[in-house]
Amino acid sequence: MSFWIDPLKVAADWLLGIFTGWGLPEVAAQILIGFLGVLLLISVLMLLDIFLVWVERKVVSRFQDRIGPNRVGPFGLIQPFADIIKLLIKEDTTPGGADKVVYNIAPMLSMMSVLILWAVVPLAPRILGVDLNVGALYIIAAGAIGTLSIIMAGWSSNNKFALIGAFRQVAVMVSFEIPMLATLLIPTIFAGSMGLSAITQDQNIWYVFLAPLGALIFLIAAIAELGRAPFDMGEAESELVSGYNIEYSGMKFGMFYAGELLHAFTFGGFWAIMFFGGYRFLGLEQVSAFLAVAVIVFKAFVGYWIIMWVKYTLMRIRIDHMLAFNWKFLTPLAFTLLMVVALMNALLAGTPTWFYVSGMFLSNIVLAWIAIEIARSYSRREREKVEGSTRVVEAHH
Amino acid sequence: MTGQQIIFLAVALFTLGSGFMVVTTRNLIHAALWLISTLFGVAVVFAILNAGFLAVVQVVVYIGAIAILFIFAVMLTRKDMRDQGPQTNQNWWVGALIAVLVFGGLVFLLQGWNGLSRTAADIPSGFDAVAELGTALVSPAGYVLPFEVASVLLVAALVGAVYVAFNRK
Amino acid sequence: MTTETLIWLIPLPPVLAFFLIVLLTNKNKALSHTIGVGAAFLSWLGSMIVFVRALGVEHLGEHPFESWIPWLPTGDTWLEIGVLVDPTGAAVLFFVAWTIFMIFLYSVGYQNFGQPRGDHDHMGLPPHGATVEEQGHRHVVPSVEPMYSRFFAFLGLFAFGMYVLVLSDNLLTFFVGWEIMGLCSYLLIGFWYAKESARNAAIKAFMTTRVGDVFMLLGIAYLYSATGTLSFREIFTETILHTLATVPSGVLGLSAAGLIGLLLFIGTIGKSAQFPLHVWLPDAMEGPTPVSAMIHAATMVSAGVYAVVRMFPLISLDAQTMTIVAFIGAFTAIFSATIAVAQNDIKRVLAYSTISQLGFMIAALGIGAYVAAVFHLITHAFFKALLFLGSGSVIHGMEHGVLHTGNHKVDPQDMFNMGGLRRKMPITFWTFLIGGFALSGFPIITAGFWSKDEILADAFGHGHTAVFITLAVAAFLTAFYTMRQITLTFLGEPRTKEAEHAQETPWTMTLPLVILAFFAVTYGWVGIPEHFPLIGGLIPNWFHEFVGGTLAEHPEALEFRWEPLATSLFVALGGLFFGWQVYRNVNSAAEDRLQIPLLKNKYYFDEIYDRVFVKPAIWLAETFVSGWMDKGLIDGILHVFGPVTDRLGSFIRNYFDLPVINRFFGDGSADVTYWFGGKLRAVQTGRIQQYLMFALVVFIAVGAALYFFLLA
Amino acid sequence: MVPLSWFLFLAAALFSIGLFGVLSRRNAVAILLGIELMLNSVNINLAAFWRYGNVLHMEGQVFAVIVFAVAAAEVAVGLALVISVYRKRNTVIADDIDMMKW
Repeated sequence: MSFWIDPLKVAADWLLGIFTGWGLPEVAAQILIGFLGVLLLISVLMLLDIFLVWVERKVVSRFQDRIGPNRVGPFGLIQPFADIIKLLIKEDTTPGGADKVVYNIAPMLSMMSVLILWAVVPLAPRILGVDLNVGALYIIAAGAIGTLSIIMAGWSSNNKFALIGAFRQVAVMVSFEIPMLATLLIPTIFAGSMGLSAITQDQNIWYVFLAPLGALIFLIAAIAELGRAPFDMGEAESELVSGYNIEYSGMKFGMFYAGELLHAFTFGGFWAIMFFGGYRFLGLEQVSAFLAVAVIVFKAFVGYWIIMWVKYTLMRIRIDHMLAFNWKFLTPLAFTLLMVVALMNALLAGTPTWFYVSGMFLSNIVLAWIAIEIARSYSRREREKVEGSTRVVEAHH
Repeated sequence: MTGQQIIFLAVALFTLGSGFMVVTTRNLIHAALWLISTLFGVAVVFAILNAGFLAVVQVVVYIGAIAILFIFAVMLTRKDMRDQGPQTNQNWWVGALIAVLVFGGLVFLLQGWNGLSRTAADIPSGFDAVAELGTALVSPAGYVLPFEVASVLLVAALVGAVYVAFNRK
Repeated sequence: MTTETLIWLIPLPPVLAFFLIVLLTNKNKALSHTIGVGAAFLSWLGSMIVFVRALGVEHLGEHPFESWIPWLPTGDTWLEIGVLVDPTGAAVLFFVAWTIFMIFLYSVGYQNFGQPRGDHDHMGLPPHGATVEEQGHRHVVPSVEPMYSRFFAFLGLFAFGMYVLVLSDNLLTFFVGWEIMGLCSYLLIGFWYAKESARNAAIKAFMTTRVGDVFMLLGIAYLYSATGTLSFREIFTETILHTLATVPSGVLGLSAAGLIGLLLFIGTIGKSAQFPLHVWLPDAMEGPTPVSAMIHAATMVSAGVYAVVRMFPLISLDAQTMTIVAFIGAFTAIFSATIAVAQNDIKRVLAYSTISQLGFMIAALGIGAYVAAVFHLITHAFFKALLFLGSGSVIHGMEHGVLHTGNHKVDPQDMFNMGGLRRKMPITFWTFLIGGFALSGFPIITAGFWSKDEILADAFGHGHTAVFITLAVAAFLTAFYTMRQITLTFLGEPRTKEAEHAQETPWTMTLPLVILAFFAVTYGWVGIPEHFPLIGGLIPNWFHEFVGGTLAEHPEALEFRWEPLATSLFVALGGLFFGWQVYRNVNSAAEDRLQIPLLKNKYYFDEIYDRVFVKPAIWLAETFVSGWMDKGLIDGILHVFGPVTDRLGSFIRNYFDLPVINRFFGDGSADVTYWFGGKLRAVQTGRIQQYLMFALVVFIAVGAALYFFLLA
Repeated sequence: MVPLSWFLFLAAALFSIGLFGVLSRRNAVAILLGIELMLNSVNINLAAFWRYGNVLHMEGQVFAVIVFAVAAAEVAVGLALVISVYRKRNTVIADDIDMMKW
């Protein structure tokens, strides 16, 4: 029975018995088991990553009214493996004048920055790498390493397009970290802790109902952080060919590519943890840890699907608009929201739950409405400027 | 020698080695990247000291923002990608001497201090350092004033930086 | 958030709004009024929360919400400031929050927000209207006030002052709020400062209230020197009250309590425009709008009464003082009621009516009817605010008509220019009617009846027959002039073309009217005496229980007597009937037989004050001080000083400054510095790292030297 | 358990290395890099004294956080100045920026 509740502990005890039986000291056995756990998690993730390639290609083709991979294996399921083999046997080129060490470290860092995120993801009540009490900050910290990998790749390639792409991407990532951080503090306020496990445990009511605007801002910032459309300025195929990863080939490119997909999926997961109750769903997580994992994976897939939906529906935004959008709209909004939530949380403390929830929800909606009104009047003025000038041009003709 | 000591020594060596590379490498981009690895080392030192919040903030602030800023600055203040000529001035040996003197002096002074071999007490169970730190930073009985002053300084510095670096047309 | 913290926060939004508008947003009208109204709303919200929480506390009078902090060190002790909400405070806070919020809302409409900029409006003058072209033909519409944002800033500061005053737990911040309101009233009356009448009215209001305030400050100072504290909490303890009541003051044979009470009451006379300092209030109607007039009349002047209410335990100690209070109140009530009968300006009638009603409250306090006074204070604030806002609405509608015809000679405030407005402005009419009936004390339904009846009953029941009769006559006059006003303004047929073209005002103005009308009716029902025939006891006399709890000794509910009831029924209905009967056929000022010069000219008080105070003061300043003292005596002495110092100066310059200071010290030290600088400048290479090296070398050397020679 | 002295020596060494960088590098940006090393060594000390002193008193961590803020401010202003100087004088070599002599 306990295997269904807490499989990891059962497995760990079993392994401990075996290892100590071999004569290993207990400390060494514990460390070995820890390593095995990490290995297991990473293996599962990499397998999932391969599957994600297939999902991404299938979904994009559906959006574009195509069928997508359908030749290799049932529904084209084997297609990713064929791709990997292709990437592996491709020639591994390094451009002349490249900074070799940095050039080779960059893709590893890119993959790593995604994988270390999973160290804090609570997959089930007792299945998580480490219950950091600064989990929310940890997400940003791991993002910083991703930023680093991109600028390293862009600089070391000795290629103008790569450098420009990296510059843009880094500018975007550094900028959008700020509203993301601000919205990550909102669940922190509700739960009274930055630990992801505590945040999940606290969500008897999904935080998306308490702070819908926060969830939305987090999603936008996450998409920008991922560098996916409509914020894919770093790659911008039509202008920069492929951006920071232009010079990479073979599996090094593959690591960037896989890293990006897994990153998107991961942020789908974080979205679920922060605002949609993580692994909790109707008490299923109490029944079995496997159900809990299934719940969070499903929620992460939903988040991932929304990110894909956005990517394949919207067109790219100009870089200056993107940064202006962040600094002049999203960041002030996120901070205002943070203050409003903190204030409401203090004001409504001790009130009945329904009142608390509806108060929070309403304050979010009101703030969103005000923000949209401001944005609308601003865009109307901008449009009038543009239309006024075109009218003048027409008059000339 | 316990496991923790071995880890500490490895991290310290890594940190100092990276730090040494920061001040000696000729390629400035590499210097900035070495700085990042030094900062990582310091973050691990924080983690060894049970200051998890500082470790994470070290990564977020230093690596995510300051180091990136350095790389940008390096790239913005050059005409070609290579660094030519000597990267140290002609008085570098005086600098080295002073640095050694300072280190020697510090070690000498520390040797004379009787609290040097102090060991750390265990952290009491149920003690949440992050929560305590948060309370200390914003409670009137704590450090709300220095904290606010620091944030005002930060704002002033940012405004000043934008003003100074702004490219007037 | 605890209630106490919330109370501290209530006055803040308006003052923040004031600074925001003044410093940042005054160019943007929409933003300014959003900030202003938003701030008023926040304060209103806070006040309502506090009020509701206050209702939930049993025996609030014994443990009110209070909290205080030390503020200024005065020797060994601290002046403390703090907040206090006891039952009276809560009840007053309730109406203050409502009226202030309504004023803010109403001002948006009254100052013509959303209308075009005027053709030739400029700062300091009322808007003159703007010409707009619509589908080919031009017509004139009201134009937006050019100093729109400033108006909201002043309102914000005013609201701040009022909240501070109401929430204070001590006389010091009470006085601070009091004076802030004095300043704001000056600013708002003189809002259209380019109009000479407005300027003069502002100065008059400020100077007149100053007379009262100086005495009040004397009272506060005396109180502080006698007791060493200004906190209500500490003053109203039995020992201090007992000491004050027994220690003689040495003035007029009054006890200390009596003298302090009297001095404080003089402040009230100024603020609440009681006889003989009533002259400023009617002139304050020069203020731009009925809104500001209403602020003065319904809110600020209540502060004067509130002061007496707050200090009631102290003032009531001395029977002589109480007699003076009762006398002044009763006299003012009837005195200004007679003046109101002969006024034609719609706002002036209300102004005198306000003075009269305040007299009712003061008289009630003077005979010890504490609860009745507070009750009337609150009901009066609601229906008088309603009436002022209604009159503003009428004027606004009339201005519409004036703009339409273009005949600017017609005074939109003169009641004889109106008539028949009930069809043009139905909402204004009905709400004004409700307000007027409440003011007259129309039986059973309106709030005014219950509060006024209680005052009369108290006066009769406690045997103050003179006061009772005076107030009854005043009440009769009240009903009379109220009905006169309603008849002239709304009933009959339009007497001018302008009145025919008057228009109903926008929702921002009518909504406050409706809300206040609601309170003008229902607020009376919370205080129906238990022994009242038929309906007494159906609704518990909540008000008496609640507010009465403020006092240390809970006042007894009065026995029911039929005489005062009959009197108040008679005066209310009779006055209304006579007013209607007399004026329904009057069509011009000439036909009005009550336009007696004595009443019309307000018993010549302005002229008397001008002769007795203003003219001598001007003579003293211009002729005596400026002409004789300054120009003759002082300037003469100064003219002698000039040449003497001139000689002395040139002597010192030639024989001391030039040789010693300049040559030796000045140039000499410069030469030395220059020489050293020339030698040392080689060290300054401009290379920052070398500087740092020098600094460190010196630091290490000095540090090592200190360590080895001093420590080792 | 690691004794306190190890942390202090590590910090002292890092400080000296940073000081050497500040004194010897020609490039102004590199000088700022050295300053960052020195600030970090200070933070190590602060954190170490917190851990080895009374853990319940948060002074060490609080001041480390403040040092973070100051470091960020210093880098922002410093780099802005360097970039501004580069625009005007076309150099970032510290020895060439010596207009302030005499």
